[in-house]
Amino acid sequence: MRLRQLPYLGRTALEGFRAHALMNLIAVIIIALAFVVGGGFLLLVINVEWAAEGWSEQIQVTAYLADGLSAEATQGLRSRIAGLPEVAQVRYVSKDDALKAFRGQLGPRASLLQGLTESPLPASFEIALRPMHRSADGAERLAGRLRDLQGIEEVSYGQDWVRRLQGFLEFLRLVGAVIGGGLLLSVIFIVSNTMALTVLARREETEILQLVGATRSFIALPLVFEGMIQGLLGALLSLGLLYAAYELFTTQLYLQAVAGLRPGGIRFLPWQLGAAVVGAGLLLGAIGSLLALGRAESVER
Amino acid sequence: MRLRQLPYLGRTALEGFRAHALMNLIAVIIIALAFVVGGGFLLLVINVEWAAEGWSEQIQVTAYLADGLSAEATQGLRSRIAGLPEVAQVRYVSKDDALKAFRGQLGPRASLLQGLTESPLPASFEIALRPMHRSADGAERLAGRLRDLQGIEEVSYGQDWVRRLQGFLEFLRLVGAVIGGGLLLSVIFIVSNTMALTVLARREETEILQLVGATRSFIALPLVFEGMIQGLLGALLSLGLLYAAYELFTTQLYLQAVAGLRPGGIRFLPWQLGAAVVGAGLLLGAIGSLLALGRAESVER
Amino acid sequence: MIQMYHVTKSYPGGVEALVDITLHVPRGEFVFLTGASGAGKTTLLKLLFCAEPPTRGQILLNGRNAARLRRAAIPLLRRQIGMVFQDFRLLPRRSVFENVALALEVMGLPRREIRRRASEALAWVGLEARQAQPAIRTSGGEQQRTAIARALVNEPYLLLADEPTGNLDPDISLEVMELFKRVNARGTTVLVATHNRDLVTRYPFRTVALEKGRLLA
Amino acid sequence: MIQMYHVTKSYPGGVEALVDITLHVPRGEFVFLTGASGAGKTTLLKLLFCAEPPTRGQILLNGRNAARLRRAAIPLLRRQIGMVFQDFRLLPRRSVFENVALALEVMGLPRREIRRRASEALAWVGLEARQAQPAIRTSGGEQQRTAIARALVNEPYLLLADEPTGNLDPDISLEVMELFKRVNARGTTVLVATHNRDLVTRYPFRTVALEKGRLLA
Ligand SMILES: Nc1ncnc2c1ncn2[C@@H]1O[C@H](COP(=O)(O)OP(=O)(O)OP(=O)(O)O)[C@@H](O)[C@H]1O
Ligand SMILES: Nc1ncnc2c1ncn2[C@@H]1O[C@H](COP(=O)(O)OP(=O)(O)OP(=O)(O)O)[C@@H](O)[C@H]1O
Ligand SMILES: [Mg+2]
Ligand SMILES: [Mg+2]
Repeated sequence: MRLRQLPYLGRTALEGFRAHALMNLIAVIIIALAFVVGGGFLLLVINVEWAAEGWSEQIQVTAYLADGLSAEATQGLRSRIAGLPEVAQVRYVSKDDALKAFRGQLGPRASLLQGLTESPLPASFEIALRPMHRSADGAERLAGRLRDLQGIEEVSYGQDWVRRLQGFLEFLRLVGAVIGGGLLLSVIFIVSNTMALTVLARREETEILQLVGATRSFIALPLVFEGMIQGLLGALLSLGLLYAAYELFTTQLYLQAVAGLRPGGIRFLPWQLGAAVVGAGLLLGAIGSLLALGRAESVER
Repeated sequence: MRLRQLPYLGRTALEGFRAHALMNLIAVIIIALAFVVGGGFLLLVINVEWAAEGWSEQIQVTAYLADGLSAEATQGLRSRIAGLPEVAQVRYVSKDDALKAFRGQLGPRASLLQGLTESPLPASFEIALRPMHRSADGAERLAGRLRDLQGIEEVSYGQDWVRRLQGFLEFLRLVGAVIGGGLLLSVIFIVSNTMALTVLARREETEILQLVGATRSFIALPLVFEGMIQGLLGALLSLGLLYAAYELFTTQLYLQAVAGLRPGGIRFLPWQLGAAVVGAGLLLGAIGSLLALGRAESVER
Repeated sequence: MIQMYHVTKSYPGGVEALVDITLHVPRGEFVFLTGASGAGKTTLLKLLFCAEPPTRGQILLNGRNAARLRRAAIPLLRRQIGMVFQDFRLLPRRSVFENVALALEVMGLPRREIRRRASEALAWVGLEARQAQPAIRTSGGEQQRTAIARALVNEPYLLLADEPTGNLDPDISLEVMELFKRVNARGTTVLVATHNRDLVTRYPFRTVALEKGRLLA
Repeated sequence: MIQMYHVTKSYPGGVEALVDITLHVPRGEFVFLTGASGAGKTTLLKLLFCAEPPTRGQILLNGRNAARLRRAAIPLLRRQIGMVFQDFRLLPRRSVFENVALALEVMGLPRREIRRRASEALAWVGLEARQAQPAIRTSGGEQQRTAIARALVNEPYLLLADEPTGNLDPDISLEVMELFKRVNARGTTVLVATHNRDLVTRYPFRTVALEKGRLLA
């Protein structure tokens, strides 16, 4: 194979693509749908993660203060806490604030608390975590640190609630990873096998080329290019389909059902992932054709 | 086409399958992977739903009683509530129980409550809902009924928490439905297009049959049978792959990560869905071949 | 048997393969069709076999208008016409026997009957020893003879043979011609397109010559 | 040029296509290969073209052992041998011109050179007018001539022609033979497998006859 032949091989690939238009069209459809499946799953994961992020913003740690702590000591504690690496924000809740909140919780029954001369409830700091620490482990770690501080009586962070949310998300991620991994493999196999089918359907042509003295690379390159065209078109088509589905989803169903779930609504794939899908199309196209050629050679007609 | 020819057509289908062994094998792999994708998503949905069910078991409604209700009135109220359609179970929490629980919540600070001569907290019923009503709407409906009852002062059901969980699950279901729908369509198209590719690769054969006077059904039936064989093998292979993945998942990863999430762990597809996958394989195989034949006829060689 | 009136066939590319052909072949006749390469012999046979529609003109087969046949009637027509294709048109992976039997399978004959008649037809062309071999794995002449056996196996009332001896040696060519003569004697109308001057001169049959798509007087 | 020593070829089915063939063809010779259908002519040409390996025996081409060629060397060998296949082996959807040009494309010649030589080769066989048509849409004889043009276009030192006139009328057959003679006169060794007795008797070349895989003395 010489460099001079490259234009010929490119032309041949394009002509091959046109000559077997129907076959290639079907292959592109299969490939696009495989990518729709993969990309759709990616979309699902991205959006669930994003929604879950909104949830875990709610994770906060409450540090109850020892009774009778001086205003200065409280202030000092506050700045020490604010300096901890996990901490994003600290809000002080005085004893009276706590009682007020408690009253609010009791609602009409709150009048029963009027006999109290002093708030029986402790003052506290409500601490918001930095995003990367918003997990059961992060909260636990922070709670440990806080417990060591002078003047902090008790720490609570809704252990139960957080643990459960955590478990659920972890479960989602785990199932998602396994299914996503299987999916990725499946898409790879579907795409490359589809190439294999179209290459296999042209064994006769390949044989004739061998008979007129074509080298292996001369036979393989146009098929590899053709596979790349298939993969490219399939990937682009899949992105188009996904985007159409996404548009439909956001405009039609989103408002009625998920309103208020999160301000931005649903997200589409970031452009990097879109580019990755296109790259995967090209790569899988090339690999698929090469595999198919190998297979076709290893099997007698 | 006569009945007598059926065995011949069946034999022809089997022979055709063997004669194009490599092509058919690849087609079966593509189909199996498409079904793996569909079945994997089904598995994901089933298991997320199942886990979410565990979550919503936690939804309960608390009805606070008016102060000074007699024991009889309380008893009467209790049985009326127990008789409501949404209610699975009712637990009575007396004023003292409530105070005790409150003390437990306050922990070491509870000593501050010792000044109280009488519990300031109301007595209440904690009501578990029947499974089908375990949703924000169900809880709301029940709360409405309870509010109408004599002797019930206030009703709470952790509105916020339930709403949010509800929203999250609804979001999951919605995204899942859209992606699942796209997936189902994709699998159908992938499977039938794969058949189309293998049928298309045999246009020459089909043409020769026409030339020796074969009727359309004589040509079509073996191809349809062959498509059904492809679909059947693909579906069975996909179930095998999914089960293997499931086994791997439960034995390897499950213990360390999702332990305690739910007693039974992860579930496999119930047999009805497995049977449905096999049926879908046969059906899609037949439909795919028929579509492919139509397409092949409508296009000049 | 065959009546063609002012038949013209132009292919999409603009090639006029047949121009204003009027031709009658009475039942039971044996006719040679000659002409240089590209003269239109194959095209004429394809029109008679309903493998291509004529662009203009009328074709009557056994009194029926070929152009007006319903689509579903074409297979039935083809079962009564035997055609030996210039490029054989065999199923490459099926055995020689299966290729011949195929013409009977499509008619739904009982299995034993198919066996008997296919074996018989293979014997006519001397292929008994090759019957189990896949068609693609036989020699050019063997493939041609398989095609001949397939065309004759259902005892057609019309035999269209396109260059049936192009890959056969002179001895087997003569045997094939004798076979065609026997078939013709039993009442089958025979139309043989050939370049083989030996055959055309050896047999006293009517010869129809084409030149660039036109009939030579 | 060609030296075969005790070459035997049996196909997987158990068919002995060639038995103990010893044959020498000196450079520049013109040889007819004859034999009944199934005698082994095509098999012999395929062995020389390295399309099939011999079961036993040695084949030397230009002094090189054909059986010991590296796989990558086979394409290079084939570019120097022209072969006309009995079943043509054309790319059906490519035009007549492209089919002929293909043999030059694989060698990586400049485009203009390819154009010139392919057009020339098509003129040799009288196909100028058909060059843009897809091969599948040409007549049997036109396909055969396309195959001949493709075999000759890269001026091979060895021409193997398998039944090259089976689909040609006598006039064109003679033209093709004259073409082969010219090629032979320029130094190409020519081996033509044929059933055409006219040709074999008309030309005074050496004839090698096969019978059931054996050389007739
Ligand atoms: N691939 C194959 N597998 C098995 N047997 C084969 C194969 N190719 C050819 N044969 C057998 O080998 C024998 C010789 O075949 P070959 O094609 O060489 O004959 P030929 O002389 O070219 O005949 P023809 O004039 O009919 O073309 C034949 O009997 C044929 O059936
Ligand atoms: N499908 C087609 N599309 C376009 N042109 C065609 C087609 N088939 C045949 N032709 C052209 O029509 C003309 C007649 O072709 P036909 O096959 O009838 O010739 P023929 O007499 O059988 O020749 P041969 O002896 O070479 O087989 C030829 O010039 C050929 O190129
Ligand atoms: Mg012809
Ligand atoms: Mg041969």
